[in-house]
Amino acid sequence: MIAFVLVSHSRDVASGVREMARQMTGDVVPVVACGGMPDGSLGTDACAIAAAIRGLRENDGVIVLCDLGSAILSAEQALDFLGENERCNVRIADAPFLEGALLGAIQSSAGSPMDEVFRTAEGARELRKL
Amino acid sequence: MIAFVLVSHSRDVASGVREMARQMTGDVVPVVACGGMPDGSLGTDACAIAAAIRGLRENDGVIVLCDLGSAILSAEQALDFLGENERCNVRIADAPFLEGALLGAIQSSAGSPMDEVFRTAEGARELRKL
Amino acid sequence: MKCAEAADVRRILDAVGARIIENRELLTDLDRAIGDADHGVNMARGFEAVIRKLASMPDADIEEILKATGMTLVSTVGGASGPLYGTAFLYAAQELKGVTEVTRAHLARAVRAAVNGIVRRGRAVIGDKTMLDAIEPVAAFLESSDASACDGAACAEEVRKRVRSGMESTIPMQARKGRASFLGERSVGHCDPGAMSGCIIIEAALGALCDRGAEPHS
Amino acid sequence: MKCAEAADVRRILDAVGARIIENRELLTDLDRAIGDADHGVNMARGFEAVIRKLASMPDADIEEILKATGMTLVSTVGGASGPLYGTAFLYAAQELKGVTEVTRAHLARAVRAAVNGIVRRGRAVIGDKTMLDAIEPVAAFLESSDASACDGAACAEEVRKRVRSGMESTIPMQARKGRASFLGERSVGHCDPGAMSGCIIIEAALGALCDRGAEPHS
Ligand SMILES: Nc1ncnc2c1ncn2[C@@H]1O[C@H](COP(=O)(O)OP(=O)(O)O)[C@@H](O)[C@H]1O
Ligand SMILES: Nc1ncnc2c1ncn2[C@@H]1O[C@H](COP(=O)(O)OP(=O)(O)O)[C@@H](O)[C@H]1O
Ligand SMILES: [Mg+2]
Ligand SMILES: [Mg+2]
Ligand SMILES: [Mg+2]
Ligand SMILES: [Mg+2]
Repeated sequence: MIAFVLVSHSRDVASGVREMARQMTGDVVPVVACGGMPDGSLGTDACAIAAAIRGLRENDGVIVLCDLGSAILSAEQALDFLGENERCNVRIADAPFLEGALLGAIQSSAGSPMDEVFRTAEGARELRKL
Repeated sequence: MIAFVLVSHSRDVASGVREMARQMTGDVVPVVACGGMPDGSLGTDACAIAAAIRGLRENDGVIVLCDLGSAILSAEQALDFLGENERCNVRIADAPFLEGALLGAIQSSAGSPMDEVFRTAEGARELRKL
Repeated sequence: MKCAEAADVRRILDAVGARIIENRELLTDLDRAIGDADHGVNMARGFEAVIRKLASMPDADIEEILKATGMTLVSTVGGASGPLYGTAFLYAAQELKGVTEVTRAHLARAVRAAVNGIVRRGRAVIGDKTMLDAIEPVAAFLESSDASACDGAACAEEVRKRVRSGMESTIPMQARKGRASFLGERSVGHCDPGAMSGCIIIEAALGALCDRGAEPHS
Repeated sequence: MKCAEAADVRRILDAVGARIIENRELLTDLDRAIGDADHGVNMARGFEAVIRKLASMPDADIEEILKATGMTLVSTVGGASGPLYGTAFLYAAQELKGVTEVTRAHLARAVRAAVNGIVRRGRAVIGDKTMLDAIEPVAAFLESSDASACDGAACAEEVRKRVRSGMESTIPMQARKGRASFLGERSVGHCDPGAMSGCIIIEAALGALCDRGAEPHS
């Protein structure tokens, strides 16, 4: 199973999107919310991201979704903190945050491999809602 | 000024994205969060959306952003509830939720007209984060 | 078919609500397979509110009853089915404006109006694997010459058959509307939850309509 | 330039932290114009944590001090500047591994390493309107023959000039990295907050370095 780490500047955004993803996929797809600073202010924390990724190592892979470019900096910093073998199946997606998380988690719930789940998450930018 | 209504199934997602948008634009751009059901469960409420749009009528226009297709159904229902002159400058964007809200609000903070703000919000699907 | 008055419409909606609430788990389980596991919760919440709402307006006429039902569903269901069923009832209310006794012809027009409301709101077509696949065949039958040719009981039986087969027709379909469409091919092989709730609504309404004695069972 | 030992590095970082904290409002105001109004808050939170952290490790050597500074900034700043300055200090720590007395040559290498860290992390180039525009000219100067030719005070003065003009160079630029890039042309005409914090850090470090008496002011 491909797991997800949702990195948002906002704790509420990360945990709310996680709740929406879990509503669609039940508990088969591990999704960890990593949002905000410990004091509740807006920000991202590379150490927390690294810990979240480590906690998901039992899975076949981890996709990290970020709300903005500065969250990507923290995610890349987190990857630097991980050992070679801890990060070999971890990828940071360039995807719309909420849409990438939902479509990615749904794809993962089908048991699809990393490449396919990653493509689906990044492909969420093409999602039409109207 | 072009205002925003953020329609998410999750109250936390709507209010968290609002907080992020306001951090970037201060209080010059009105942004109303419309997320979740009154009992806190996931869902959208057309009557609440209609009320939010009505509350923003002092502005030059309102852009409604939705997290998923079913939120769009509620938003369109809300427009049906509004009078002709209440909805004439209200548009529902087909945009990634978080990214559309942030880029749209930033564009609005420049005092740009509806067409340009709307284009920016919908154009957020092209945003590259990496 | 004898006429239905406001009191009958009210009784029918109460019965529909009761059946939806009874089937909460079934609907939620269907939605768990291809959606977000809330269709039963959504619909039960909506119809609980409808039942309360109707009880608070004892003097309402048929149009008012249907309109209140639609508005209540729109604002309490929370999922896509809220605006969809909500608009269906609002359109039916519009169609029955001023009507105090619903004839079979009225019924046919009201169901067609409801279907138009669903399409207006959701832009689905037959085959998209939605509630429409269950309900549209009922509208089509009621306005056909077949319907006018048969007596009440036969007509009710035929409606039951059509809505059931419409609902079951969604099983092999791949969803093209709503959340289930996110699943692509994986949506195949499951009954659409909205088609099931549509079927439950129609069957419950038929049951209540026939039950009232005016409509002989034989 | 005389050597700086671990105690000097510690003193310099405390001074840098104090100046960042003093300038919280300035940095936040700059970020309000073209960002999200948190750069001062972020940096002050980060350096408050750095000051506390360093106080808790009195026996640390230079590498450990710089590494703790970097790690603390990474995990407490919260904005883009956290990983950026954090990586800068981590890279500088790496460069000064085993060094107990920092010579001017060491300093040049450490600042270049810091710049490499910022570029590694943020992939910015000169002209993107970032902290890099303030700090890179310092690295370039320190490794030039001009720097080796002048005495400590002259060198410090030149560094001050370079970092100031680098910081000011961001005013007419249009941002191509970070949040300010979302503003497009509207980012023109404002000083980049990260360039300002970079300038404050360099100036505070210089001041503390010279203050220690080892570096004559004349
Ligand atoms: N665009 C649409 N047109 C018609 N019916 C739709 C449409 N979208 C969804 N539906 C129906 O709504 C049902 C799902 O309702 P529900 O679970 O309450 O909403 P949600 O999908 O928002 O959770 C689907 O099973 C389908 O029958
Ligand atoms: N990719 C990058 N490379 C270099 N510096 C950057 C980059 N992105 C942002 N910055 C710097 O970070 C500063 C903003 O820091 P801060 O406000 O703390 O973070 P955030 O933008 O996440 O709120 C900018 O002024 C700029 O100097
Ligand atoms: Mg559902
Ligand atoms: Mg739902
Ligand atoms: Mg900032
Ligand atoms: Mg920030």
